[in-house]
Amino acid sequence: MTLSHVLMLASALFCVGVYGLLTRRQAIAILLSVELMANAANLVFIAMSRFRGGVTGQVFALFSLAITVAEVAVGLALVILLYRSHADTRVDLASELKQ
Amino acid sequence: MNSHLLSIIVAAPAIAALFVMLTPQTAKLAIRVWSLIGATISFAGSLVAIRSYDTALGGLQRVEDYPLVPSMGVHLKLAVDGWGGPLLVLTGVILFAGVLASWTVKTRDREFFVLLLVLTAGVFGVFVSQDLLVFFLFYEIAVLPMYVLIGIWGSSHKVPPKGPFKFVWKLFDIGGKQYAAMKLTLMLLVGSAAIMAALFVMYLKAGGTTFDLGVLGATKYDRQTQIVVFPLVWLGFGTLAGVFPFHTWSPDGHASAPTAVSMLHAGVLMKLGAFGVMRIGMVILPEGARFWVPVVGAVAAINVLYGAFAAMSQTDLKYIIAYSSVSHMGIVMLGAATLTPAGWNGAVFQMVAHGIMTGLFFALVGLVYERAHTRAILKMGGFANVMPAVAAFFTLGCLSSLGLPGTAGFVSEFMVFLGAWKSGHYLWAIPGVLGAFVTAIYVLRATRTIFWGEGPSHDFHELSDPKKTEWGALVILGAGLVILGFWPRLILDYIEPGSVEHLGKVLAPVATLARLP
Amino acid sequence: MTPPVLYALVALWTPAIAALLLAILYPLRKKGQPAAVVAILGSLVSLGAAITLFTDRLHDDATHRLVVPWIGSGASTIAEVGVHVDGVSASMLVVVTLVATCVQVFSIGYMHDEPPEAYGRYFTYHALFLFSMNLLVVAPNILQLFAGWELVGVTSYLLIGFYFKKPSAARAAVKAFWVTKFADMGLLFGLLVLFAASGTFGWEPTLSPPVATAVTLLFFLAVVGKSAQFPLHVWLPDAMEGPTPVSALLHAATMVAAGVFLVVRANPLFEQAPITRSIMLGLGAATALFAALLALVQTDIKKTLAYSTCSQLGYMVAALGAGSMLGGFFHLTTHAFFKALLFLAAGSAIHAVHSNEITDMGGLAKRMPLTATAFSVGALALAGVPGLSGFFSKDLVLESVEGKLGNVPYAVLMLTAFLTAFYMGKVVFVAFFGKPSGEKAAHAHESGPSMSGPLVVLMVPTVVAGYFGATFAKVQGEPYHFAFGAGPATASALGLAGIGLAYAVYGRGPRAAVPAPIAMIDRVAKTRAVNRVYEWGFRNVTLVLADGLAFIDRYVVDGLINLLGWGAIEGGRKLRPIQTGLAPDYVLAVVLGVVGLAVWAVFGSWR
Amino acid sequence: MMKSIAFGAIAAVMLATGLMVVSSKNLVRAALWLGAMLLGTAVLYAIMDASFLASVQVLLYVGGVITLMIFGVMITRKHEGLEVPAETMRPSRAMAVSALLFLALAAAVDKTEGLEQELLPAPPTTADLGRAFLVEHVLAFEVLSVLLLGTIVGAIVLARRRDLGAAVGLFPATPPMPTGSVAPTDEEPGSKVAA
Repeated sequence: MTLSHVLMLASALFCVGVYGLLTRRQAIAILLSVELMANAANLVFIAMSRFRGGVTGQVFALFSLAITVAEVAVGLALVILLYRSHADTRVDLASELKQ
Repeated sequence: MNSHLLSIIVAAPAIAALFVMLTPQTAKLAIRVWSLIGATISFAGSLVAIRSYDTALGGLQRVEDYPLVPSMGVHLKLAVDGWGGPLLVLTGVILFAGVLASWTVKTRDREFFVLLLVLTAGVFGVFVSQDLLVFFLFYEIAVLPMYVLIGIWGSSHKVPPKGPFKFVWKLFDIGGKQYAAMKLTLMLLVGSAAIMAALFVMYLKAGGTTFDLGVLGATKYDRQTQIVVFPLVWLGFGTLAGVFPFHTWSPDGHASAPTAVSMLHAGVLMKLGAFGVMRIGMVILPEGARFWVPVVGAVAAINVLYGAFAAMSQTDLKYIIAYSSVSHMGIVMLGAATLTPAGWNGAVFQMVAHGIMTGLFFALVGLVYERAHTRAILKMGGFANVMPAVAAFFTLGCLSSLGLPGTAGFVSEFMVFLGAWKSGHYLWAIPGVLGAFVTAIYVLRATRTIFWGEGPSHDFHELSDPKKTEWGALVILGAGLVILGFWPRLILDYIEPGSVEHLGKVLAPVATLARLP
Repeated sequence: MTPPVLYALVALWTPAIAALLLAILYPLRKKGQPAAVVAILGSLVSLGAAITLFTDRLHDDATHRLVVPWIGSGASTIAEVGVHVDGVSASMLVVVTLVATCVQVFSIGYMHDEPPEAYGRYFTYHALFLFSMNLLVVAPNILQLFAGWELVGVTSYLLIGFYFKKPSAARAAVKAFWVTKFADMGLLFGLLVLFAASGTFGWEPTLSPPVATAVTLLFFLAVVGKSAQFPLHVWLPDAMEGPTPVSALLHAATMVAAGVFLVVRANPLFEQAPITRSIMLGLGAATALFAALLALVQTDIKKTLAYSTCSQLGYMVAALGAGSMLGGFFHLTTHAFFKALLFLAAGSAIHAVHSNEITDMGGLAKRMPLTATAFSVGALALAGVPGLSGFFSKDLVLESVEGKLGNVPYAVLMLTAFLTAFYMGKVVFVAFFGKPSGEKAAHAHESGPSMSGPLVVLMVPTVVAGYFGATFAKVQGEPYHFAFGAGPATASALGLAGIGLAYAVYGRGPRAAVPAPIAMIDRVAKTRAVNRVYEWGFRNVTLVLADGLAFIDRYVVDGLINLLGWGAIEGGRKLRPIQTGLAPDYVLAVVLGVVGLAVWAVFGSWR
Repeated sequence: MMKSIAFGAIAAVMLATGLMVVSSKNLVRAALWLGAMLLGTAVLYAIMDASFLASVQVLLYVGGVITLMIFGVMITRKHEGLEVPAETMRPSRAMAVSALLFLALAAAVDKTEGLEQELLPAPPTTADLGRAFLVEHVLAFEVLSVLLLGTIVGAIVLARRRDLGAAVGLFPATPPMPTGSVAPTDEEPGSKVAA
């Protein structure tokens, strides 16, 4: 188990998230994919802290965690709004601002 | 000496705007009274400022200096000099008359007066600020509200085009107020971008510690820099002064703007451009100015004739006046390009004279338009039968615009031509004088078409002479024209030391400067 | 301030005050009659001051001056204004104020039928005119003269266009202004050249010959315009659209003479330019003959007088060109009196008949004896009949021209004297003798005292002014001698012959047949060739140029700007599909970017 | 050695669950798969001696976020199971794109020097973490708390019914609906479905 293994894993997870982002259309499914990617990023932070020393990586991971939580909360609120106005959560339907 | 008069002059319209904003929309009279109070304070203040200016002493007086951004050396430094005083009074007059002339604005009047006052505060600020960045800031404050003022309160498509090219008008919505507002704002902003670039070069090359105009003026920039930067300043400010070929915002903008806005814009704002070219461009970059004056003067000479001829072909009353502004601003730039005391005095005097004259014109045009509901002069005729006072004031404005002795227009034009002749650029004086003749042709033609002849046709039944407040605007401006024409020293005594002082900086390395002429 | 300066200031400023009062006090102007009182009071005071000044001149030949800085102050003064009192300005001041006062009094009756408001406006213009003319006359330098010059131009414009409802009056007013304004560019340029060369606007500086020629030629261009010399005479006949008293004052006696006055005033400059003088002599003589020929064929009494004015101004210009400042100025003076008299008498007749056409008159002498007498006296003076003022001044002109330029101008002016007598005789015989040609003429009656009074007053100088030539010359400080020699005798003989021929042709009244040579001139005149050249130029040069430039401005200069705007909008429209609003597309872009960066980071190091 | 084996196993589980998250048609299942993946991450954290983070991961993510997600899915659950529309990318292409990205990242990782590194002997402790938070990064910590507060308020405001927003003055009241139609409620969403 070396740092490069962890990074490879994180990259792979990130790419899985990207795949989800590219194929999904439901707002919540997109949120799930984003979570996947965020998680991969967090993994890199912690791995760096563990393999390179120092506590900063973990601090960052914690911050990122908190911010992700906030993002999810706001994102879900938006999804609910979207649902309320369109009776649907497919993002490409919310296109009123697009002329 | 250090009173807060200048701050008061600048702040009064802004504070009045605040009060207007706090007035309920329904209190029509209160809105106007607040605006008038703000205008009056500024007007009176500007009169005090010019009366108390010591011409024997010259230089900057009533200096007020407040640090604004100390780390960058930005100061809110206000002071009045020989040029600032008369231009302050001009702005005061036009604002006062403009508020009176727009007494009858109906739609969203509160917002209208707020923007008008904010704009004027910017104009006052430009004329007194002695710090380049603050100067620029006030300049933008003066320019930007125009977009909204024209876009909302303007008028569209009053004289439909004819001929094979009318599809172009449809394509671009030429004559529409949104088009006019957008074009005006975009062109002036491009000009601002050029000014901004020049501003930073001047700031950094001067050491990057201060924007003070005096310090920048004393800085010796190298020749290369000056030659590169001066055109930026000239064209940047020149766009607002209607310098050919960047004048095309002016006819559309002035034609679409509401009365008071046209008055302020053609009357005062265009002067900001010329003032900027002279005060910033020529004084701070003397070598660049000397290098470029042949071009500046030639373009100005083109402006004079070209504007006059283009005006002759218009059938929309507002376009005629707007093109005449282009022509007359050419005289200002021509005077500036002569680099002679007579020319510079003439240029600044022309700023004042043309300001008052065009203010009068636009007030009258607004008045006619409000009553006739058209601006097409070919539909008009015989208006003098029912609105003799309007006809009289219009004729007065015409006479001043063709440079009749006894009106303010003559003094400035004559001094500018004299300066052009004395500066050795004989060729400049010829289009100048010819321009005055062409002006005579088109203004008198317009007067005859609109006012003379049998009584107005039956399409017009609301024509009448001015109402209460409109009288005020017309009388103030008309009297100004005649008084300055007969007694130009009223403001010339202030302009002259300013010109000599500033010109001293431009010509100092070349030769010691003799007094006039 | 010496007394002469004070008189001059009074003469200058009383009409100004009257004008200002009338302009500002709308109620006064609206009432009509009070406006006339104010204006005439101003003129009377001005007249009194002018006469005092003139009599003062008889025993004082010093020049009095009072100037204040106008443009600039102290050391930086460019231009000054003030009053300059010498023989020239004092004499001219008397002429101007006297004629103006007579005309204003005459106008009380003549303009009686106008609505009060127009009446008030009329007198306001008159007061303004008198001020402007006096400003011109007492000018201490050519710049102030120019200021007055332009101001009289404006009052002329306003007065010609007084009946602004009439399209023809509107056109005539604008035309007069355009033509004179065009000519005035010469004066403006002349001032620029003069100031650049000498640093003053005075008429005394000594210039190098080419500069002097240039300056005087430029000034002369203005003179040609103002004094209606060929080919810029076209505005004067049209200017007869104004009320007749206006024609008498502005377009006969005073304003058109301003051009001649300018040359008299600037005589020191013109003395330095012999070339200019020769041109003046030639052009003056040509104009005199040309205008006289045109006067022959007019049937409109005012137009006849207008062409006659052109012709007489040609005499004055010729005299000045011949170097006789006194001849030109004296003829100006006498001409002012008798031409004003003629116009006022014509106005009186027109007022009675309500027509300008002499063919509508006829036999007026019986019903309007005073008017007929006045007109006849004026006509005789104009014809140069011995004993009347015109005789003396015209002889002075002819005498000065004699021997110049191979005697051609002399011969031309002699011929013109004959023609003048002929066409004046024609007007007198057709309009005032014979039988009435219509109802109106048959029932015409003498005008009231306000109109006949000025006629009587003006008849006095018309008759006697010639005998004061010596006095006049003394005031100007010029030598004067008059001898009844061959020249004057020929001229008088030609004048009498002209009158006799006119009686032979037109003695039977309005229905006389038109002689063949005159009919031929008439056909030529009807082509309005000179006017048509200007009209063609205006339509096909000026307006086309204006339309062309406006087109270029709208579609080329502005077109480029619009093209830029169009390009920005179209570009934006083309680029907009990139912004699909779909998250996957943006993700794709980000991914591709990251891949690119990674490739660069990884493989970039191979370089 | 043990850790390496554990890492391998956990990595396989995470990848598998991650793939399930993006491929599952049913959103509830996808959310649950995500929970599983996050749990796997927590285990990985534990392997890397970040015990505090592991517990936070379990509590916050698995306990909070996934629950929230499932709530969200259930509230908005109506058009579940519709086929993937044409606007999104085809799975094959998406796979190619992600594979490309992975290749790029992997190449970057592979090329970078010094990544073949074993675990350090002394991992940072939770006490170190706490000290870092409250000493070095205290300002960021405070800012974060403000952010969270803002998020809570914002989420509430956004998800609230509109007329309630109007009642507290945050949003202008919506104008009354024109004649006849019943004002939309939470249960019956508005009729403004885009065409």
